[in-house]
Amino acid sequence: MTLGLLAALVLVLAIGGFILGRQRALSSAKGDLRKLHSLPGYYGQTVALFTAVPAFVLMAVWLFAQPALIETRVAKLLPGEEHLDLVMTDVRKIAEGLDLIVAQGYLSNKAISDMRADLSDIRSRMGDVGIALGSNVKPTVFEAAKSYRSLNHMGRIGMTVAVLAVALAGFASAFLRIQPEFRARNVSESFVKVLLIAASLVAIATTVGIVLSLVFETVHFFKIYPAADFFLSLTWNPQFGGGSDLGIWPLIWGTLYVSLIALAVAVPIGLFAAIYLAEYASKKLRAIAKPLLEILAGIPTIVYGLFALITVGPMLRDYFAQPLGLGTSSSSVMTAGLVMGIMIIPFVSSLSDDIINAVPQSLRDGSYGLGATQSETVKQVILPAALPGIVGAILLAASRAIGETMIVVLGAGAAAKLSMNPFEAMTTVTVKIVSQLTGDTEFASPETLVAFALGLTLFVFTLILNIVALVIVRKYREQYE
Amino acid sequence: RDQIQSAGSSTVLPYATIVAEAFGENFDFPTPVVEGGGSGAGRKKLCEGVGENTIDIANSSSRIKQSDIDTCAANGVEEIMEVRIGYDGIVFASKIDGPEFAFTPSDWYNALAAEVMVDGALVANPNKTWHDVNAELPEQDILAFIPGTKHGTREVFDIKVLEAGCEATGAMEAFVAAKGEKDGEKACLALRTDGVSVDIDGDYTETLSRLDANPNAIGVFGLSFYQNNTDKLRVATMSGVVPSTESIATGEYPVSRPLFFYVKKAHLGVIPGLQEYIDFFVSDEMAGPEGPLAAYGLVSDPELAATQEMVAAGTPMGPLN
Amino acid sequence: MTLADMSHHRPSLYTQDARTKARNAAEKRFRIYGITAVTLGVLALIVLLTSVLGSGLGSFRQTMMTLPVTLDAAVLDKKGNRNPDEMAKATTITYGKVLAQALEAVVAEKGLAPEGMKAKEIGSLISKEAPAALRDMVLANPDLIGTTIEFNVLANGRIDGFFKGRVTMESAALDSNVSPAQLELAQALRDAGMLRLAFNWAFITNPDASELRPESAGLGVAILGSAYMMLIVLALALPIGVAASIYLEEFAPQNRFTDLIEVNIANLAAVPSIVFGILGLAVFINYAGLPQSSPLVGGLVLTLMTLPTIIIATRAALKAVPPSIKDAALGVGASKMQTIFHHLLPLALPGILTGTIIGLAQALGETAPLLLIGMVAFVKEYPAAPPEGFLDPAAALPVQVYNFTQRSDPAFIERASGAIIVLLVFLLAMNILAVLLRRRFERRW
Amino acid sequence: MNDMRLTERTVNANDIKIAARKVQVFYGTTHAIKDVDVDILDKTVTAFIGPSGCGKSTFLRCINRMNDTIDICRVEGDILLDGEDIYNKKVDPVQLRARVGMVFQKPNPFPKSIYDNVAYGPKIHGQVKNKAELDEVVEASLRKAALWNEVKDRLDAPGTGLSGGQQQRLCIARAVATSPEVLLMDEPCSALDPIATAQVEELIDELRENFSVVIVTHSMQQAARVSQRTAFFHLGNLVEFGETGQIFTNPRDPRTESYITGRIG
Amino acid sequence: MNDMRLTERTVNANDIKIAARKVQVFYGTTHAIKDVDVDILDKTVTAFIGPSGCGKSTFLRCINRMNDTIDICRVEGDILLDGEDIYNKKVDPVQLRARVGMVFQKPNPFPKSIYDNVAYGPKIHGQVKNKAELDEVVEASLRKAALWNEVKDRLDAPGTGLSGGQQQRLCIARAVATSPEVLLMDEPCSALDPIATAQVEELIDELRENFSVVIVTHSMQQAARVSQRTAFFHLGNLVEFGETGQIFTNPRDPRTESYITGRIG
Ligand SMILES: Nc1ncnc2c1ncn2[C@@H]1O[C@H](COP(=O)(O)OP(=O)(O)OP(=O)(O)O)[C@@H](O)[C@H]1O
Ligand SMILES: Nc1ncnc2c1ncn2[C@@H]1O[C@H](COP(=O)(O)OP(=O)(O)OP(=O)(O)O)[C@@H](O)[C@H]1O
Ligand SMILES: [Mg+2]
Ligand SMILES: [Mg+2]
Ligand SMILES: O=P([O-])([O-])[O-]
Repeated sequence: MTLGLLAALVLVLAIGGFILGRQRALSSAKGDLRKLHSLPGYYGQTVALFTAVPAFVLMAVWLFAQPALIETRVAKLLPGEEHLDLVMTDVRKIAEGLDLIVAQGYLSNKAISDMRADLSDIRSRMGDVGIALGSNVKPTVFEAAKSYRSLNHMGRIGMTVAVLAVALAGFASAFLRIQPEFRARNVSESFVKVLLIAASLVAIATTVGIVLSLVFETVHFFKIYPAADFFLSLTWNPQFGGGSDLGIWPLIWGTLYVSLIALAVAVPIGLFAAIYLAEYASKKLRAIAKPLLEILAGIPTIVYGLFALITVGPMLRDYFAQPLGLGTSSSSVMTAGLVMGIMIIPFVSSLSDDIINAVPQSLRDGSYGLGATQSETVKQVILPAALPGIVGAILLAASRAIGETMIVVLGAGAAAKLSMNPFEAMTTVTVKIVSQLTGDTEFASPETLVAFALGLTLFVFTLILNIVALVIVRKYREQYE
Repeated sequence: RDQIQSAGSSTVLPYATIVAEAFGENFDFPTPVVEGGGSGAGRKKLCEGVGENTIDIANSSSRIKQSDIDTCAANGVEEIMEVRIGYDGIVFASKIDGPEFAFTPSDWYNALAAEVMVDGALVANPNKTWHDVNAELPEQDILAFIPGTKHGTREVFDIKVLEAGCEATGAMEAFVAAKGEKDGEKACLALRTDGVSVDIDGDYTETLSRLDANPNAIGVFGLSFYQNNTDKLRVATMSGVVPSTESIATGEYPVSRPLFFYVKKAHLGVIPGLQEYIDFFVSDEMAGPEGPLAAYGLVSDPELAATQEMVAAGTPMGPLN
Repeated sequence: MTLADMSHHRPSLYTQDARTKARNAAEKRFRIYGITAVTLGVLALIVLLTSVLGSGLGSFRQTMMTLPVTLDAAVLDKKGNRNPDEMAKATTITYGKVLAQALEAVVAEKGLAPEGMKAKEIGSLISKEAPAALRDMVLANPDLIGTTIEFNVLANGRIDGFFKGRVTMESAALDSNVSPAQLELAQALRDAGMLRLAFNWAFITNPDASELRPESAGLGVAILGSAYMMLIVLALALPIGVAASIYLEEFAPQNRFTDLIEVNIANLAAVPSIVFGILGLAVFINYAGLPQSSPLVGGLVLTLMTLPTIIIATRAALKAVPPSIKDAALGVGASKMQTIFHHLLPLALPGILTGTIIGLAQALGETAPLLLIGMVAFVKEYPAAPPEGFLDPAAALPVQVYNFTQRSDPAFIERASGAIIVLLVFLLAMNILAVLLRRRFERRW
Repeated sequence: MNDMRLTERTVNANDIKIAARKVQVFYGTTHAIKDVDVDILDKTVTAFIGPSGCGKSTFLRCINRMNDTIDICRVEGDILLDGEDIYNKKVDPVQLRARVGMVFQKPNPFPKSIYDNVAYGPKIHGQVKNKAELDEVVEASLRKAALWNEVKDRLDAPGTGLSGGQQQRLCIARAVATSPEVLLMDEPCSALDPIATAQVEELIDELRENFSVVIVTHSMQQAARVSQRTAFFHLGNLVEFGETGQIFTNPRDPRTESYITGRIG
Repeated sequence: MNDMRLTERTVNANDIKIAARKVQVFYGTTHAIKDVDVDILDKTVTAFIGPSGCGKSTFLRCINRMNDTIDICRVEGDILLDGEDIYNKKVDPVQLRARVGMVFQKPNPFPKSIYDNVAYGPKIHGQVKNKAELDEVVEASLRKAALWNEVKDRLDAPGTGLSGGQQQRLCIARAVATSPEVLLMDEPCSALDPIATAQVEELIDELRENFSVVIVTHSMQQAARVSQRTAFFHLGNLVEFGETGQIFTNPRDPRTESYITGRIG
């Protein structure tokens, strides 16, 4: 049975469970809802959850554990292999190929168990069914593959039986327990709670995944490039052929500088826009302006980039930088910051608008009643009450600014520099991650691997910033009512 | 999977798409999927292993490195075919309405290097205009958009222009004398950091846009890009030679590099159409001097026939020399 | 100041005292800041949209030519047996010649050719896409061989550019790909009614095309790919994000671990999108063995990327619901779950939707992570219908934009802007639904 | 006073609905309720009186565990409902609250229609079979809360658009709709005019026939009129608890006396 | 009744603080206040009484234009403060509200510290020169609202963490802190115990020496105790308005009579 079919079957069982469970609850109460502990839907839900969730969990665990178990057993058939991992890849592929051969009707299962690697050209046969092998097949490997295949088949059958059994058992145990006194709501709610917890663990899993996928190559990088240089050097100057200076500070500086300018644009504009829309604007204006501003977040960044490059950059250069004697570069931190600021306006404006709108009217009334003007009310009552949400919105905007590449590339250039002059070209960590990773250099060279170290460092860096922000918000948090 | 997958150099990408498109139209196989991402990334993907989940072909604007070959070997990719499809010329161009330029590598070295020779001594680069660099060049501020260090093109620029210029002006000798062989050569590649030389991490369209924003700058482009934008760009000569497919094919124009793709031999005969595709790619119909690739700007390889033979025979590449 | 002091002065309500004036001025300023902020935002939007629309609307119209084409059996079916397998030997190059000759014949017949124009120049007015289209048509219907048909062909991109004002006689004089004579001929053909600008459905339905034929490049594959990815993102990110927020905001005990998750989510939002690409490559492609360039992997990566945005917005919205409402529900004996699902979520919905809109907008326009999982590809074949199609190679709209902007032929610049317009329409369609929902659920208390 | 309570307890042991023993409540470090012992009898109206801020609401919220929702609030001691400890781990606060209903001091209607406000409880507790029955329950509850005439034409209007007193009655109707065994009412008549007050008092009297009612009030008259037993709180302490008549006519504690003779509200 | 008011007006013309003429209020299509004429005298306490939902709060909110904040609310007719129409275009509601303070029916402390709640008004009106003066005003106001003793040790604690009655007194303190000329109080004692009520009533008496106070109350006794003049509203109409003594002892309208004799709250 294929996985999809098995999953569908379990789902059907669960849906059936819902309907039957609900009915059983109703009939057990003789149609009188009052006799039931919970609403009938909860009985249905309980049965459905008992049927589906353990079955799916088992399925997931089985799918995860089976290959590992089988591979350790098969590995015993392959004594003395040097690159066991590599050989196992071949084993897996051959087994897969054998399945395909059977599926396409070239050979029967029996013929396959009689097949021998030294007597037939396995590699070309595999090629026929579209399985590519790097080299010819050794007899031991072929035997291992055959046993891998049969173990796999057994495992698959075992899984099907076990999953269905668990589903049915779950169904039965929940279904039979249905009585008017059965606390179905509590049971199903605990189940839902477990699902909620699982959902929040996705975030943890993502973090773990990110750290893991960065950390190995980072370690690799530090083996071939001294960490001290990376963290302490003030020059960033990668060379194509090696011998680069890869100091992170110019990039961190650029990141901070660009993000700060972007926030300096987006926070006032976004916040004032949010306040205006939530507190002053007519319903109609708000209904139009808010989604319009949200479009700003959806315009592909390349459009902003080109806007920075073609319009904003030369304008800043001709009207500010050159007259002030601050340089002649058309790409500058200022250009990128300004344009990026526009892009992140909706992060501040829309989210803050929702939060401000949620502040209870009674607080506004209280303030107006004392003779406060609307702006005083906003500044002294509403904004403090909405502060945690607004800080969240600003952090989100800052995050977006830190992660942006296109606008920086086109607006601020690609030169890593440590300078205070906002009209100079600089660049950011993120830009360099992208460019070093997708470049033309060898993968195993420090010039490419540095991307991982940059990623990890940025991760830690933003983590610290976020902790600081959390502490600050906790301190100033105001709870209404 | 039933379609061919290739990835890598963005320089080779347009040629590969032209071939893939024609291949899809004229053969019964599905159109191959061609990905960009850069030569390094392409070769890395090629070397991830053998099997359906890995790509068949890596396009590359530079030769494969030993480290790549080692990674490949470690992942079970033992036989790789190296196919050179032609040459890419690198040209220097300015806005169409600006003055004419005739460069030599020394001019570029003296314009962009951090330290240059003045009166027999190494000093920090004092040159402000091209005229300062070479009295025959126009009185125009130096501003150059050169490929960023992630680009294969930069390597060519470094070697064929900067190093050549370094040597010709005698700076190389002074560097080597001061710092020793290795560091001396490296010093040739150090560029001034006062904003006169601007690295471009993006592609040639970005360089072109930057020329729009800075009308008196000089940009570095690929020949094919220039050929598609002759109405906007004025190309400069290098050592007196006008860049063109012909002058590059004959080797007269100095700044060019070969383009390659690398095929995972284990996939031949496994991935349907792979052999046909690579044959088609190097056929005269496609890669010959009259073919669409040349029309687009590829400098056709004078030794194409040998390549065709090698591809047909499926000869894997030997060790790097 | 005591109460008694206050009673002495009774200023008129009609005149404002100095302090009120100052405060009202501050109020006015504040208001103006607000209006200015909104105006600035909208203005920026208008500027960006005008530039996109200005340069992109052209891609929705395309120059076409109608030609009488004689399908000569001697050329197209040498064996003469109308067997498609045999006929397939005639490649697009052959068909290209057939079309070129057809155009030359018409031009000669009507005497339209300007002086000294070479035959080859006439033929290259036709798009390189046309031979393939003709070949497909003939192979699908071998009986056409030997007849003369009226065939619609695309004009070459430079000719198209001429009618859209991108190419001029002056620029053509410098251009190595088109000559002023060709433009004159095109103008003559247009005057003769053989050449026209028509709405360009193909831009929306066609797959991408190579550098040699910008005029036939379309967004079909990219639109499908983006649609598939958005489906996946919506189906995963919204429920997971809301579920996680509910847990963190309403159930999680206040302790270090919860703080850790909270900081962690905020931090995930700050992780550059390319890093999610690294993660996707490592986990979904290398570890789980999902296929490259597939919308499924793209969707999963974008889901992970969008989650923090949705979670942060949802949590803020949940936090903003006054506790008295929670009390009221708990007080009548609703369980915590019921309180959340019946009262808190509906009240928090506007905020959740905002987060979703912004998250999806970001996901829809994201390129960098897709670079690493192989979605930046030249894909000509359409992905199948879901669910199998989730595993087929596909492109995505932002990637297509990115691709178009990298091409050397200037005709692609227009297409890039056109693709951005399609992307914005896509975004708008998603937004409208969310905005309507949001308006329905918005209320003050 | 202590003696009295003890004797009473033995006499009415089977009638005790809620028994609180040594209850202590802390808000963070503030000690809001100190060592309170109270027995609330079945089919009886108990009034809590005492100066503002003395802990009446706090204690009331302990009885149906509404204090669980305040992070910084900590409850110690035992509270037994029908002899079962409501703070026991096994107790589901939801089930508890379905049996012990509450009207809050500040009216807090849901931002829903008037109808939905009242219908919510019966719906989630599955107390009605169909829409018609629900309609009936809603009407009956609104009538009991003396609100029906004012809102019968605008049941679909939002509950938050009502006047203060109307909102308060809506909250009473909402609490009554689920027919709880014990009804906790925190100043239910504070925003009501005399007539509405009288109607609510009638309702309380009616409820007493089957259930127990605890009412917090600042009006001595109201306490005297509706309650059989009265508890007087002062600064977090239960100062005196006994028959209403006795408390008002013959208080044993000087604090009680000075409070009720202070001035009449 | 009309006659009486007319005569009175002529007599005390110079003492009229607020004059309302033909005031109509609509919530959407609901006609909440119908054609009300009222004169509120200076240095007088006026009580508004009437059944719940009759429009007392609505009318009160008209007097300092708090109804401006409700979208669907529309006010017609004239209201004059010291002879000036407060709905005149030239009038700045902010200045108006500084002179006409308000205590709302539902206590609504800001989510700030107790101190900041009270200090808010004086600060925005620039009524204090320095921190010491502000401290003084805050203390004085809290004392007047009979809250000082309870909160003096926790002025930095959030105002939202107070008990219902404490919150109500906090709101009174907040309103008093800005020394308005007219103070509108919507059931200021509804959550207060008798002693606190007495203190607030004392405050009202004290305020009357210089200002005018309008108080909405459901307690006839309270109205009788604190007010000099009483207005009786019914279903949006002003039924009767006159000297408090006269209204309670000798009502002219049968509705007034039946209301005040209904039962005593
Ligand atoms: N925001 C509103 N939207 C719609 N109708 C309202 C609103 N506020 C009050 N009403 C209606 O207007 C009428 C008068 O309400 P108001 O609040 O003035 O009554 P009240 O006299 O203050 O009553 P109470 O003593 O109960 O507070 C009532 O019928 C009420 O339902
Ligand atoms: N959420 C809270 N956080 C901190 N302290 C609180 C909180 N709620 C109440 N308190 C304090 O606990 C004490 C008792 O409050 P409670 O609300 O029980 O008083 P009450 O008797 O109901 O008064 P009232 O008649 O004014 O409503 C008061 O001092 C109050 O300030
Ligand atoms: Mg209370
Ligand atoms: Mg009211
Ligand atoms: O993309 P490239 O590797 O050719 O620079």
